[in-house]
Amino acid sequence: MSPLLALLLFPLAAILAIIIGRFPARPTAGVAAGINLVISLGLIWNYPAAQGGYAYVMDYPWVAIQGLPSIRFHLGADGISLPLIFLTGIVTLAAIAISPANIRRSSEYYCYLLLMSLGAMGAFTSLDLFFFFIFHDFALIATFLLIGIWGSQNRQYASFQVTIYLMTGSLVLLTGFVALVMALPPAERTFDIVALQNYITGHPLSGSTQDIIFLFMLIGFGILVGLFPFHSWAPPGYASAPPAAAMLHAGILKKFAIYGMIRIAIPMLHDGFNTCLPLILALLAGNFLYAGFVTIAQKELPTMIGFSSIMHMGYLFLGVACWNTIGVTGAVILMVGHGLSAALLFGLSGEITNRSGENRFIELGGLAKRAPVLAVLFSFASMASMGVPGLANFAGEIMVFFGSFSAVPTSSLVMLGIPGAFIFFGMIAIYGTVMTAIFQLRALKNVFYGPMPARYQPQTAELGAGGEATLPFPGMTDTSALVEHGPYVLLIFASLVIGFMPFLMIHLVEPSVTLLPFIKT
Amino acid sequence: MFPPSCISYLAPEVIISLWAMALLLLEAFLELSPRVVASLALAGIALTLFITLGLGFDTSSTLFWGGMCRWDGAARFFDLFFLIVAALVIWMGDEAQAPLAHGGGEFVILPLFTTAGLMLLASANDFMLLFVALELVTISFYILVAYQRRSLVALEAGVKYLILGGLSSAFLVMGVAYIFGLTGTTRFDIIWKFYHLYGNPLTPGVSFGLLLVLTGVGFKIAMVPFHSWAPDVYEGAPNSITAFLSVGSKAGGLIILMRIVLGVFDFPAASVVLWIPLLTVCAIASLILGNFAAIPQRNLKRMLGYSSIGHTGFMLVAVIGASVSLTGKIIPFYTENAYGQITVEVYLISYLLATFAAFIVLAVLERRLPGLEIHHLAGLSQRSPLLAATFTLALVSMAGVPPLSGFIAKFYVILVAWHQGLYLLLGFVIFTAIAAFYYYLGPIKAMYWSEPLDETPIRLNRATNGVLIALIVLLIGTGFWAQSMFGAVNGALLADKNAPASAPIALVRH
Amino acid sequence: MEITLNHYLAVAAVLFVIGLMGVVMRRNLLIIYMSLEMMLQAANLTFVAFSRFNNHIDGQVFVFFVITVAAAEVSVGLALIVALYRLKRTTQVQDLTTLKF
Amino acid sequence: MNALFFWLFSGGMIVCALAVVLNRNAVASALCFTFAIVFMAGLFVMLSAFFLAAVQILVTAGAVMVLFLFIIMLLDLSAMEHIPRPKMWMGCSLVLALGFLLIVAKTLAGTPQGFVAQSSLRTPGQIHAARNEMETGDAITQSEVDQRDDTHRIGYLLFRTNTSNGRTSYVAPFEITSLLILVATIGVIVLCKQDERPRPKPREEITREAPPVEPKETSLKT
Amino acid sequence: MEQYYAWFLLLAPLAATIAILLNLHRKPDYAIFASVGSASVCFLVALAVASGAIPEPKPFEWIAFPGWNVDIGMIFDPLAKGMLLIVTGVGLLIHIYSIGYMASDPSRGRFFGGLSIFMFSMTGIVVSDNLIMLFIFWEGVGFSSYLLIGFWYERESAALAANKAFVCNRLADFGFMIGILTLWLVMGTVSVRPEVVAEGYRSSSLPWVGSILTPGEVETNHLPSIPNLHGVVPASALILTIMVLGLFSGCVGKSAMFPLHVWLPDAMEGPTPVSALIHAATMVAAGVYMLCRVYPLLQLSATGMFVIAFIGCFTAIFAALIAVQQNDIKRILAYSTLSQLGYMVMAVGCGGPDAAMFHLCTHAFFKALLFLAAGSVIHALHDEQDIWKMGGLYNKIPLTFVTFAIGMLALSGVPPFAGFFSKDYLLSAAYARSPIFYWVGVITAFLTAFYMTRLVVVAFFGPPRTHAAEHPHESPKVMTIPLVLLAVLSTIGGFIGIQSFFHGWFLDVMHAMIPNGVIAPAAESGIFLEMIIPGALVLLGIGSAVYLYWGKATDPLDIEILANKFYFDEFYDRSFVGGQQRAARFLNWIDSWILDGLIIRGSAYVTFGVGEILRLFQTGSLQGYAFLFSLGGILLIYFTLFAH
Repeated sequence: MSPLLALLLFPLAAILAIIIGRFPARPTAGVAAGINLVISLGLIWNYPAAQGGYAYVMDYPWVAIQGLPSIRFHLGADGISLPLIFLTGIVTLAAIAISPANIRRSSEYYCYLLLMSLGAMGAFTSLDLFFFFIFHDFALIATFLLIGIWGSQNRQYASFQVTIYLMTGSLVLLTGFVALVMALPPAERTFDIVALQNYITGHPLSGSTQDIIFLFMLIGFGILVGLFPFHSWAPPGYASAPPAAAMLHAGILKKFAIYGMIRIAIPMLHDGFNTCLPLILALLAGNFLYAGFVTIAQKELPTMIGFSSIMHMGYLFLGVACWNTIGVTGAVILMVGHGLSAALLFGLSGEITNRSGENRFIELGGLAKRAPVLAVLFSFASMASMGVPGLANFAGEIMVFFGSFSAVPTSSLVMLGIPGAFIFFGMIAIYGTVMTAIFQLRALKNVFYGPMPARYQPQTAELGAGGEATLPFPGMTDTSALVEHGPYVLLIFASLVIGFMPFLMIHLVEPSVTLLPFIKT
Repeated sequence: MFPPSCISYLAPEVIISLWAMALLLLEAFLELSPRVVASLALAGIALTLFITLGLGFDTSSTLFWGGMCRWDGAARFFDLFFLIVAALVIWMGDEAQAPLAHGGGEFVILPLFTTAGLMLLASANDFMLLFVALELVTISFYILVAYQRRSLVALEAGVKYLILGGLSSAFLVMGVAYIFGLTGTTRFDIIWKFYHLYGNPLTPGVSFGLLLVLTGVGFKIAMVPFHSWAPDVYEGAPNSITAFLSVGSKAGGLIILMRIVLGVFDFPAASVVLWIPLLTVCAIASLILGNFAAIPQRNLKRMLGYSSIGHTGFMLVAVIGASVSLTGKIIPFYTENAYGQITVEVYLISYLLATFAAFIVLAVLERRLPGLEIHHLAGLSQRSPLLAATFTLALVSMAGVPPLSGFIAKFYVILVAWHQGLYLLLGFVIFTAIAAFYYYLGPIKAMYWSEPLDETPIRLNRATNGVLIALIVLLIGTGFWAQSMFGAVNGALLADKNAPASAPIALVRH
Repeated sequence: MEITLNHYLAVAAVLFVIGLMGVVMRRNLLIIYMSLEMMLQAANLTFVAFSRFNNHIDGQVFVFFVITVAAAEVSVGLALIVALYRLKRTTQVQDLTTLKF
Repeated sequence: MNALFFWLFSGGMIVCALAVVLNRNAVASALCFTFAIVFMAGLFVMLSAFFLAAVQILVTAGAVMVLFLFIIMLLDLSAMEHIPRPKMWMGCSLVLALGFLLIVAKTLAGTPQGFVAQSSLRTPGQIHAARNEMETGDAITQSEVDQRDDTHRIGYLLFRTNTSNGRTSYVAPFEITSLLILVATIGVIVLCKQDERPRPKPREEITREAPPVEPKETSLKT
Repeated sequence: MEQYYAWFLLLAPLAATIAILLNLHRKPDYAIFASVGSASVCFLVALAVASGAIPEPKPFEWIAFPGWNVDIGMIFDPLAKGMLLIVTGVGLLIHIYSIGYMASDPSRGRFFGGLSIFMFSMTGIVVSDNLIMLFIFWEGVGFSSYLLIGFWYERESAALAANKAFVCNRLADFGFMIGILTLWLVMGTVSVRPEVVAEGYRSSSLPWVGSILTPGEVETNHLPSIPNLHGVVPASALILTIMVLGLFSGCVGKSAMFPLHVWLPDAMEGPTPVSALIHAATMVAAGVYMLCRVYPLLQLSATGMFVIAFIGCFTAIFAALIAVQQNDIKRILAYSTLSQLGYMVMAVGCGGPDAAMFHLCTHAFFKALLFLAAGSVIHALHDEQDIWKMGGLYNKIPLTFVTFAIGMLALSGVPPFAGFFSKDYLLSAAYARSPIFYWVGVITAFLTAFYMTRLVVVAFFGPPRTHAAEHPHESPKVMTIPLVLLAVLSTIGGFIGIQSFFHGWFLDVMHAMIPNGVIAPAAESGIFLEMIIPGALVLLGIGSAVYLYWGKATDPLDIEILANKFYFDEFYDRSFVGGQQRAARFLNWIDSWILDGLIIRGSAYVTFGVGEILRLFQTGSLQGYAFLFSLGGILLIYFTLFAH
């Protein structure tokens, strides 16, 4: 038995309690998420960080058919997955906490949130390709329902698009997994990641096989993460999703793909990775430049945040593509940082939209006067996303930059005559921070600063002192209750801790990253 | 006389037929209510199930009843499968559907005869028995489909099924005639020897006969281009019968197909020239037509009809995978061949669970909703969370989303296809599996997102609740704990005619 | 001129084809059903011919079953058609297009 | 002589069959069909299937076709054949017919005739031994064939119970056929049983109806 | 124990910030106490540091990878000590001044929070011992300036100015980061400690660095020997040039050099103490400080040095020209700041970092003084900033007038005020590099004198031109005392040995790192060039301004291009901002119509369309079904049997 199992059982127990036991949904879900957060912190605390490697392992045969690859229920966590487990815990708690208590059909709602969290948790703790895949996939159905039932504006279209697009990605990915496993000689076939890795380390696959399988995985993971040409599901999806679902998806589930790249695609198919590297770099440049510019053109807050979160995937991909200790560690830390900041941004933008009933920039403005606390929180979120030092994103981004500048060009890059490609794309990534500043500041300005739109100017002159009721955006006034802002403060606090003390994370992550195959220092 | 052991192998079919005849008499003379008849029928099925479970099998071919039947793992598995299907159908016919009018006992007795026919199909070793059993199934289906004879739709469905069924029978008989004429026998094992022991070549005449037979089988499994009855008949037939057609008839066709393709004509000349190109074309056509034409459907039963054509395609991929590899080499029987077989069986199990879950919900709803169009489901989740959840899980399982059993089925189809190098088919499998999401998600949308027009909660009786919950548990359980399904199909293989009599085959490691 | 197996097979095939044509082209359900019956009879002829030329009597057994089964099938089919006629006063297939697309 | 009868019977059969398909009058069709069956029985006799010839005339021509005629008369279908024949379906059926015949022709042209010719076994002795080995149902010597008539042989195959050495017996299908007939009987009763419900509405008003168990209106499919 | 005291430099303002953020922003008086208190603590610690009482604290590891370490540590060398004193000292004075200036603003708690976080970041920059740490605080400074410029966020202009400042800084930091990364590639370290850099330099260079250079350059650039300023480094040493220009790019943003100068005048939307603190004395000086910090590295690229000098020189005269025709009192001061910063940067580029630091210090004194005095004027006139709406103030607010005049004289470079010495020293450094720089500098000095005199004459003399100007009131003590103190510093700043303090240290560092590295020799150009010519031109400037403006009610000069700042704002709006918007809109169009529309939605519609077509086969006609059934069968049979 492994404590990781508890991470899966608590949400499950909460779901059952809500459905069957008719427990009050919100408190039950909150308690389960809180327990998970505490457990994940305990796991990190207990983890032998210095030597890295898998801890809390449990391994149980699941499906064993003679001659077909075996499937095992294999759980384990190392320095790469533990931060993500922690991220899942904290974002789930925040997402549950920011959800309105009186939401309609609340028990279903909280069940689906828990289900998403469970899926993410399962994916990050699984050491078997099969479970890795299925945990992620059933979170998608929960996402579908969450967007569909509690979404806003274009929810029908968005939920269908998100689900079908992502399912497409996951099927492509599944094909890649199957291809990988089937490429091994029959006796060695298994879905167990550790066993696969062990075998492949000794007997690498042939080059062209690796290329094809890697391409499958790249497209599959690329769709799931919103890599450049496969990103168009994300903005409408996130814009329509209820804030909590967007938080969970953008904050956690999307990281599944990067995690998969680190854990599976690149170590096991290193030659394929080397071959595809120019492609990856080109696509991630698309994420920076294309998505960056498109973000600038957005006219609505949630869509803008959706695009910005796509753009930031570029950093993660760049960090992973460097495949050196600095870059990958940076990518892992940035995953956490981006998870926190994306969760914040989506949560807050939902808050703004709900309270003001508006999400178009042109209709908003000057809200800082009415909701100063919200303004401060949103500023923190924006700054985190912009990579202002002191918040987790900066720590990750700077490592990615250093990683990209120190990455040794692979043979494929040298053959293409662009040995300095990493440096060049590192520069593009740095330019990404400028673009982020442009659109985040614009959002901040358009929502919180500047004058209020004329039609919202309070008509105090006519109503006299008792004009309180006619204030614009009646819902906007802060109550400064901790319940309301606590989740955001929690996320910001986590981001600040990592931002101020990145060495905590580095100590946790770096030894495990060093153990990855083929990794360069 | 026949050796006693052979009688015991035939016991399931005999018992269920006798039970059905006894019930007919009892109903006629004691004027039992349909509810009682149904209970008795279920008891008979339970008894048969119990007896069938007690029957063992070994790898050597056990022929009985004058060489007409063969008892092997696959026969046993399919017998059990059909019994479970029959139990669900009978239960649905009585309980979940409208209460039967007095004297409607035939509606629960006829499925017993159908089941007997299907079970005979599962163990058929001779075209003659195959034909007769097939006709028993088909004729009883004519009656069952058109059972609601006051309903024009049901009659129309019945007539369509009748004419097309007759057409397929004619093709089948013609095909059998050619096979008989050119191999000299109708018995499967002798035909197998004709090719394997004497090394005769496959002549065009036999191929012609085989293809005509395939037409008849393709009709049963609703394979394109022999699918055209499926949507119409599914829509018109009573719900329980639609489910029966969709699962029972398809499984019956598949076991015939497997017996012919994998058990008789399994030599490279046949599979490379005939089966693989032919079934590949049919599988691709089924996948595309089934999954794409289902997208614009608004009637749920019709949509499920198209989707069942799509599922035929998925199962055919596994059958092709079980056939031989594209290189034309004979694959050792208990390796790759077996994967395809158990994949088909696992697919059938998951398909059974999902289909019945869906159709029980539809049967319950038919009496309570103005119709079975998608928009009639609006807000079902608020009127009855259980029904909505069951239907959702059924659809999602058919769509192949983990961790439901449908995913496992598709996953192993992909695995087998990749294993055998069927990359083209694999591409279509994935492509159409994606397209399938479009229509599987639609009803879910209606149930969960739309506001109900009628707020009154739908109350279900205890038995329905229990069955639905059991199906939910099974859908999730067999998906998440996939080993359970593989345990169920452990050894459920066609007899290996090359193998000496030996210990039962075990594919599943424990 | 010697009458070979192929002659019989060809005649049976022609009969089969005529039945098929009837199924596709006629609109009266009863005639369609007769045509189906004719297709079965064509198969019977094939069987008997093969049986004779192979010197196997098994084919004749098959024909025996086919005749029996066909009779049973005909009875059910006609009952169905009668039921249809009672309800709708028609036996024309073009009136049976409620279920489509 | 043989050829003459063959052409006579088969020609008559095909002409009658064509008449079945092409005739507008259902009664005439049924009569033509009966004649076709009679011609076929002639062919059966030529193929020395005397028993089947008799069965054919008794069952098919005598019982089945009478049933058909009876139903045709009962339903009074004479008014319905005045609709002109659909040209499209005729064309389609012609395509099918030609296609099928083409296939049969090519198949027959490319196939050695019969099992004997197909097999790699050549001499009569080999064939006999193989048949015995292959446990073919009716493995008897040529002399036995000459001694027994076809009725005997069919009966023997249908009802023999000695199936040691895996010998074939068709008793199982026979039993199942009885089941089948029982089912058909039930079916006919179920489908045609008159109940106390009022006569159906006139034709124009008939819409798709719900199942009889609980009558209610359902929407018309568009 | 005392090794921990230094951390109070950072912790005190940080603690004040956090306290204000969490609670004190609702209680302005406590917030002021916390903020001013923390500034005082900083100043006291800075004094102790300067006197050597507090040693450098032990650095702690912040990021540690093999090959890349970032420590958070402090460096207390003369450069840092001097800068620290100025930053904390001027900062403290401005804090105190703000108490009075902001007294009536209800959200002054937030204002002081912003000041504190600014102090935190600024002291951080000064004491940073490596470039990453410096970059962190550098960004922090940008962030706090964003907060302070946007303090009156309800104003559209303030919010926009804040954004503009941040974005300009970010753009510059893009280059700065590249510079840091390149430096790391070359040196293997990001530390700025001379000994570490020297060590890294000797063992330098990851082997493949040369791969982005052309093959020829790789040969020459393997750095076998240590080059120096005077031409050893070939101009084609691309990577070094990139490094230097990258580092300089940081300075361009922070110190508002051309072409990113546009944010600074707009930043005057913030409250006046902010302008004084950030945009005159400290933050903009950080760029120059950073250049001086990495000065030995800058010399690795002659091209880079030239670019630095050229940009500085150009900015100096360019801004001075614009200042001549501005009418907003704060904007005039802002452009003068730009101009003076240009001087400093030019000095660095010309090899005179000590001169730059010297001028930085004196400029901090008198520019803070000028801004605060201007604030006092604005305060007195109830937020009137247009000098043409002032007039005749010299006897109504005498203390403000006197201090402002001292500041003006110091800025103009009239002896014996501080500006005179520093500017002359700077000009001589420029002359040592190239006479052209010198002459441009001298002309700038003339212009400076001219526009400052114009400002004083128009604002303080002549008749009052508006009602507000007739009845101004002198500011409270809490505002005037800092003015007086700064006036004193501006007066004596030239005599207290700042120049030699820095000069000696720079020589030491250069010798430590680069044995034959040189900085421009001090005051070798002779008294004539150094004193007489600039002095004469300054007097000429003052005289001409007095002549032109004395008693005028409107501007006798009307040079549109200068009044419109050479149309740079418009140019940027049209070209860069507009271009970016157009590109964004174009790509957005592509995204929504081509990628999402055509491909994604298109494939969905194709799917639906195929479904609609396929269902048409299901006509409902039994004959059709039979036909398709048979046709399918026949085709399958035909193709299976005879197709091959």
